[in-house]
Amino acid sequence: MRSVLYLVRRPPSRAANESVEMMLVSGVFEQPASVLFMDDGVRQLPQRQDAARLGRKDTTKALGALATYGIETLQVHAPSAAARGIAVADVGLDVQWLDDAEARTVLHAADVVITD
Amino acid sequence: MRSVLYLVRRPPSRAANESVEMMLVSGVFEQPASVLFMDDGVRQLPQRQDAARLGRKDTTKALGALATYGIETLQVHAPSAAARGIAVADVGLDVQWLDDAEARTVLHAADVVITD
Amino acid sequence: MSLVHLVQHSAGLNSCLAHVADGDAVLLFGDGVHAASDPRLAALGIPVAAINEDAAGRGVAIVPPVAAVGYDGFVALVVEHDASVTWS
Amino acid sequence: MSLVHLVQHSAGLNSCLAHVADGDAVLLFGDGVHAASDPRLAALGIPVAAINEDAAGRGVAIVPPVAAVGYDGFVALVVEHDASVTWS
Amino acid sequence: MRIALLIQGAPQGSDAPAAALRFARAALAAGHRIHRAFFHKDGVCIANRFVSLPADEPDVAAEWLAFADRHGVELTVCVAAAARRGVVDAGEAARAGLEGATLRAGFEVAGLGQMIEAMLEADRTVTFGA
Amino acid sequence: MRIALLIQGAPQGSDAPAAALRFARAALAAGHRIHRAFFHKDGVCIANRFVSLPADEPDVAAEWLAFADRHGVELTVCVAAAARRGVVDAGEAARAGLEGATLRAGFEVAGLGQMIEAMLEADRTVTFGA
Repeated sequence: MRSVLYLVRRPPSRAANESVEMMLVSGVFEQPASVLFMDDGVRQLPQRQDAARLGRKDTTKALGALATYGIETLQVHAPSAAARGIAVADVGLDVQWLDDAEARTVLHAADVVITD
Repeated sequence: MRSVLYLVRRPPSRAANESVEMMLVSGVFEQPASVLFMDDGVRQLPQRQDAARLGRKDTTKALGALATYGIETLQVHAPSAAARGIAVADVGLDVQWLDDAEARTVLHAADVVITD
Repeated sequence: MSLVHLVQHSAGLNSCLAHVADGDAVLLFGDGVHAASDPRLAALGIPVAAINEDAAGRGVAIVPPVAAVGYDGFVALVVEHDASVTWS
Repeated sequence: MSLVHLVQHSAGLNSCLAHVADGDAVLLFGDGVHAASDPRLAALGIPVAAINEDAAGRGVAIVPPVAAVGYDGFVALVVEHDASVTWS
Repeated sequence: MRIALLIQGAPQGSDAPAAALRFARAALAAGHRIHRAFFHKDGVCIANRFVSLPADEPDVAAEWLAFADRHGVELTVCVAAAARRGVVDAGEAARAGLEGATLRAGFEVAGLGQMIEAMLEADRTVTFGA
Repeated sequence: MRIALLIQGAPQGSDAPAAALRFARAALAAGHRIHRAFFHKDGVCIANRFVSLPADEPDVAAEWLAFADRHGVELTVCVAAAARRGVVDAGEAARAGLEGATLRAGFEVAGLGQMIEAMLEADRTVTFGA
């Protein structure tokens, strides 16, 4: 079965939640799927977010549900997080931290890459 | 009558054409109005554009009509143009070239600033 | 005339910084709060504020020299300055 | 596996450049053609192309080392590489 | 003061309408008046009555309508921008040869001149971008 | 090769649907097949039948429909994304308590599973972002 990598490069938003919906459906299909957060996409990870105050659903909650749907590999491009002052302790989800070379490898390992 | 400055910071697009529509209507009201192109907004100025090939109206044509509607002051933030390799010769419209200090002055002279 | 610079996206801060003048103020709102930790804000010499609920919603901390304000503070800044410019 | 990097907005180029590998290619399309004059493209060591009609529509010149291609070239790059990544 | 609002972002793609509403509430609380809220570009999408949101997603359009109704604020969408995005009243639809209408009650369509007028009359104008 | 397209940008706000169409034409000309064109996020706005464009603005939706009709390509819009943006068929509208429909003939609504299936079956998948 063709593997898919969801590349998340945009900050939290309603449209970001729609990307998560796609990941969830992908999991239902038992398609090998993983997620890589990069650039402003890492802003979706801090657990302190209180999105209800902004009048939208909390993306982190949906991201937390991904594992339940069979998408267990959440990966973070560490340089993107560092550049935005996001530390390991800020991220409540179970994620793998990748350096540039590892992110490049992950990007080149998927049969399909879907961007947001 | 309150003067308005239209600050154009985005590249050509269909939405950019809608900003130009607003400028045209502004001119009809005989409101003192001027336009300042800055950042990627300067990409709207080169006359070599062939937007029909992209399936959209040519913004430069509409910009050329602004003078007819009483909006005669088109201003360009020169550092933005230089950073994007856009030279005086590329711009067919009659524009004023402003440096940082002049752009700052223009920005602070309007009663209302509308951004795109 | 004085301006309040409304930074709606963090990328807008770059342009904003080149065009501020004495008497102006900067307000970060929406995704603009992501710029709250930008070191250039400290050297700006004019007041900088960020909307606390927009920051909380994004998990962003507001620390000095940036002042945390509510939307009432947003309104006050708009009223106190002659005009506003949105950097989105 | 090899990737074709589809740069749809010029800002996407920054991220793209950090993640290319041997065997990859870069294609600038849509607003991505605005990056055609970026000096970093010359040092990349992999083929870089830009869609000529997207460039013409924006008044952008395509000069070496960037190759001008049509949408047929876009299709060829997608087919020749194992997967595509869009940097928008 | 009288404050005019120009809102250019859609509820799905932007925080603009939600932020503008919070601003409007705060402005009224401080004794100011919202002279007009004008929706332009993608901002007009707020006025599509066929929008149907999941129960757990807030309806910014409904919140704007409740606010406007309570405080007598006019919500205006640009007629040209709206037509391009499929937001039309019965008259606009008929002119385009279509039956029906998609404009949500409580929003009115008008030309950009309404925004220019609001801008001229108001003491302040604030843009909420896409 | 079979190529699946994922289109996330709206005709008004993005060049995505126009670029995707030019890609699709070139793909067919080169002997490939468009397995499905799936519209997600703001991309679904292409399927609003109430869109009414000035005569001098090209209708990308109409061009997509003509292409799809001629070459038997399926144009699918994500049902969830479409509902959020007021693009609904009669059934979806009725479920939301509304009469009428806004979906343009020639587009079909379907769940994201259709896109996942297309991705699994196709040899290549290309995303056209917002």
